[in-house]
Amino acid sequence: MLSGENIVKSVSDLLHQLYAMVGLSAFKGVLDPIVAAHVMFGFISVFVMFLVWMERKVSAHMQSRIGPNRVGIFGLLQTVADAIKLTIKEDIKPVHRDKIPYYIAPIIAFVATFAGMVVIPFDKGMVVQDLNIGLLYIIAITSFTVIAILSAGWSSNNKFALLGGFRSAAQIVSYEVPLVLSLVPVIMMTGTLRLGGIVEYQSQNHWFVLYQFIAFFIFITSATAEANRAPFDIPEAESELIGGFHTEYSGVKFAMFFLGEYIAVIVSSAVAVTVFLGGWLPPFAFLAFVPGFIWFMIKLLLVIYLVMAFRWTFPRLRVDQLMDFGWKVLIPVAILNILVTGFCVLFFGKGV
Amino acid sequence: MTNEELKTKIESDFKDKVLSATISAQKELIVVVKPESYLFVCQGLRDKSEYAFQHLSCQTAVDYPKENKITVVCHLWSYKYGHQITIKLDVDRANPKAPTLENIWKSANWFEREVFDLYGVIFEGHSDLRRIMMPEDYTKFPLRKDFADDGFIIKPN
Amino acid sequence: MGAVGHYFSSIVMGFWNLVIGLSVTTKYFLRMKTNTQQYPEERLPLPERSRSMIKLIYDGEKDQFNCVACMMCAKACPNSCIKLEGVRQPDGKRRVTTFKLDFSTCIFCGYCVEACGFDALTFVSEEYENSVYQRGSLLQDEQAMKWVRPAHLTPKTEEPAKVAAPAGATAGA
Amino acid sequence: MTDLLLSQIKVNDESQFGTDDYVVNLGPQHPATHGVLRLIVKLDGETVKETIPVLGYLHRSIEKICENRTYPQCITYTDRVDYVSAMSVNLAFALATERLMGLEAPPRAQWLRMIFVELQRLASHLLWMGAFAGDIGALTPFLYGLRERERILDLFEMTCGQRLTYNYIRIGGVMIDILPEFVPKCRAFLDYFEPKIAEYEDLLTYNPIFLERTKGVGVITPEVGINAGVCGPSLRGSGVSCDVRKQQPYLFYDQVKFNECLETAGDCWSRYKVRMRELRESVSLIRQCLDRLEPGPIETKLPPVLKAPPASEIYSRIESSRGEMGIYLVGDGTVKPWKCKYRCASFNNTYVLDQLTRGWKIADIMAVLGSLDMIVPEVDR
Repeated sequence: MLSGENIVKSVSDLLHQLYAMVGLSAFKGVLDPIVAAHVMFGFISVFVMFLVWMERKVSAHMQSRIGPNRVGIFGLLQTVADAIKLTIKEDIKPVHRDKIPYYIAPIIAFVATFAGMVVIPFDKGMVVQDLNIGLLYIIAITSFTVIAILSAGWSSNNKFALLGGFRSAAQIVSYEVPLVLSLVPVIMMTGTLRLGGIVEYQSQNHWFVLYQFIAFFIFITSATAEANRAPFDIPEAESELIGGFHTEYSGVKFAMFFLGEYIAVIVSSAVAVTVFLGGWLPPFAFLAFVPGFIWFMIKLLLVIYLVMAFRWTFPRLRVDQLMDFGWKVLIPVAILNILVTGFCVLFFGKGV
Repeated sequence: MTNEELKTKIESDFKDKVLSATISAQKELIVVVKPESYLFVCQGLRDKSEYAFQHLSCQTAVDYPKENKITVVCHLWSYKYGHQITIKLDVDRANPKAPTLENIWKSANWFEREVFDLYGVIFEGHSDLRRIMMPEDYTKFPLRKDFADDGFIIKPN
Repeated sequence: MGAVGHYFSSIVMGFWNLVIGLSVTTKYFLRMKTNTQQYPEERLPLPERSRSMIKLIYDGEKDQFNCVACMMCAKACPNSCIKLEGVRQPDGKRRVTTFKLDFSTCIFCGYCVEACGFDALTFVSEEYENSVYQRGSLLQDEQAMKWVRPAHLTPKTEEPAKVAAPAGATAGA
Repeated sequence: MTDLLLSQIKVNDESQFGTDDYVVNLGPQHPATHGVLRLIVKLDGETVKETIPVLGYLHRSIEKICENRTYPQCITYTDRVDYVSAMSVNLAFALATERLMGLEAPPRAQWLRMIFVELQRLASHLLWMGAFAGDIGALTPFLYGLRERERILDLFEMTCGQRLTYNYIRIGGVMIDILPEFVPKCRAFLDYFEPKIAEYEDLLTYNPIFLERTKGVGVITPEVGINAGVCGPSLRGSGVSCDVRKQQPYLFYDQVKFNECLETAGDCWSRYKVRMRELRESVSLIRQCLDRLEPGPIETKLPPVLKAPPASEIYSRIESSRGEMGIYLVGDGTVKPWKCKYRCASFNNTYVLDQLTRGWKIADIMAVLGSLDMIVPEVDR
């Protein structure tokens, strides 16, 4: 039967045979993660390209336009063309930049978000490393982007970029709190931080979105804010700060910021799918013949569509209102949610 | 209030402060005021409740090189009564100076900057008399009739 | 309803209004109806009155321009972008010899066409791709502006010289 | 290079620990200033301390040009004064000239003018709505607004052949009569358009983020607004009845029924509401005008040479899409105006920007600027 577990198993068997052929069996433990990272990178690159295309198509149809349709069928290769353009264009650098942070920032922005993909289970067993602190790891690693954005804003020696960097620092730090708080009830109910374990818990019960709709809403909102997406895109607010922190970046460096933003969207949507929407589980038991990773991708795309719809529907919040919203709405509601969940767990046991 | 009533009222209220008050062929009330009583008349027109010209609709200037004068023209409008009046003040063309209306109507700030920019009329007491349309290092006053044509203006055939 | 109730009701109402907004965009997304014209492939026919290109009408039968170089168009032009010369023909009528229109300063106001009393200038709505690679190409002469009226188009019955505006404009010289 | 420049900066002991304003230049090239308006903004963190508008980047000396053109030729330049609602400026100049010379357009021309000016108001407000929403961060309404605006421009193009600079409303009438199919097409458009307004309102009006961004932001009190010369929908948002169509009716505005849209709060949201309500009012106005359109001549018989009476002057006002549009003409007995002044709504509305944004955040500059509906060519002329 076609399932993620079987695919991973056969691929790793094949790899191990390959190692044995070239006499590298002893380095199995080192080579496996490298191969996995490359596979993940390839997947992510293609998926981001698809997402960029999808975003442009979604926005186009929302606005009764056509969107990209010149390169490839339905313009599918448009992003490839854009990527080529970005890599071969001139890299314009401000003269008075602070050199080291200026170069490191895009790398951090990309790596920090990309590293989050390690613990995402696409299917049962189809995961690079199912850490037992998976949720904690993702939250920790993705908040590295604030360093990238702040250093990009600082080092560009541009007033708009600096404003964008400061805004981003305040924003990401504030929204980290509701993000974590919205996940706490789930952890309380499942008793595990391992993403695979959370999905397995949902396979025995219902999806968490049924119990924890409020937590789901809070998570999506703060994840959108974490990824600097509209309506929380104040660090790069186009109509105010032109490009925000990446005003002075061009070429490949800009592409890495761009990639980082989309990977952040993927990671946070994937966590939302895993934690609240049952991960690889089919919505009904009789649909189980469809492989799990396909269900995962369908759910992932639906969540990403939601995030895109936010961007193309809503106005942008002001910086102080953004803070108000985070601290005065999301955090109290999240704490209330934790309390209610705590009482439920106490009185009804883990199964609610 | 019709223009005629307004005219008689202004003539009686500001007897020695107004040079002339006429109703033009286009049925507009035009009042030419004496330079020294310009501010007084404007203040009165705004503050007296029977006039209530709260709105400075437009302020500009007209250049008359033959008569050697620049006329500063204000068009006032009353939202309360719906009447209109034109206030004129003649200033010397060689040494154009006029009191500012900025303290009466805020909107005069930019209007007067524009008149200063394009006609060179200096508004005494203005808080921020800088060029507004032309570059700050520009020396000429383009809307004066003797403005040297630097080749910028295409004359029609 | 106290402050707490107001707090929660405002959150719920706000959420509901967000959903209404999302439903509008999602409706358009699902409908997939586009308003785009894919220009080089799809060309819209411009309305007949469209002021897109000025042409000098050439009479194929008589092998001459209709223009008699009366200068009405040049006088009506607010930007003085029309320069023309004419010469008296042996048959006693003036005919245009050179006609130059500088499209870089032309604003397509239509006064020249309205001023023309001899059916010599016209707007052609079919030719609207007027961009050129060199600025100099915008200065067109009578050969570039030559246009033979197709048989299906009839000369305008309305007398253009009656139109009010250029009457005053002619005196502008 | 860097070191050289850094070494030139002298460290002043007194100012070493002092604070300085964070000065940013919004514009002349900036996505939110709708063209080439330049704002020098002094910031304290995110908070605006002062906004200094710098004008003149789009100054084309239209007033000087008009002094060198005949009256009909000036009409072509009025198109460029406010190219988003060119019909209104056309009308303003035509009316001013007619009043200066004692002419009057025939009834059919007047009704046509009303139809086109109100259509232009729709088009202008649609573009404004999109740009305002775009300034605040919602990008989709812009496309929706432009989509409907295109249909209006199609109607214009069908009638007068141009989509942006029409030169349609002339002295003594209009340029050309409408086509027979114009009236049904216009009615069809209005029927199509009216439900769309509800759609825009769904997207924006009660959206909590939009409310947060616009409610209570940039409040113009009636006193400040009147004194600073704010006009049009921007002042009507403060509850001041200032519609020239009601106050000094021109054309046949005294013969049709319409409400002056007034809101009382004076903030960005009120200005938005006023304009959205004006969309509906304009639709009903156009319907009434279409009903009352009767056959007849479209222009008066003009003298062969249009000359203003000597030493004549006129100040004529209309309500353009942006507010009070005044034309001051001085005639000297020749074919050219001695003086031609355009009093534009945007000029005064931009003046008040500094007062409205002090103490607010930098993002509010865009909200306020957008809600004032300023357009740079009209400010700079």
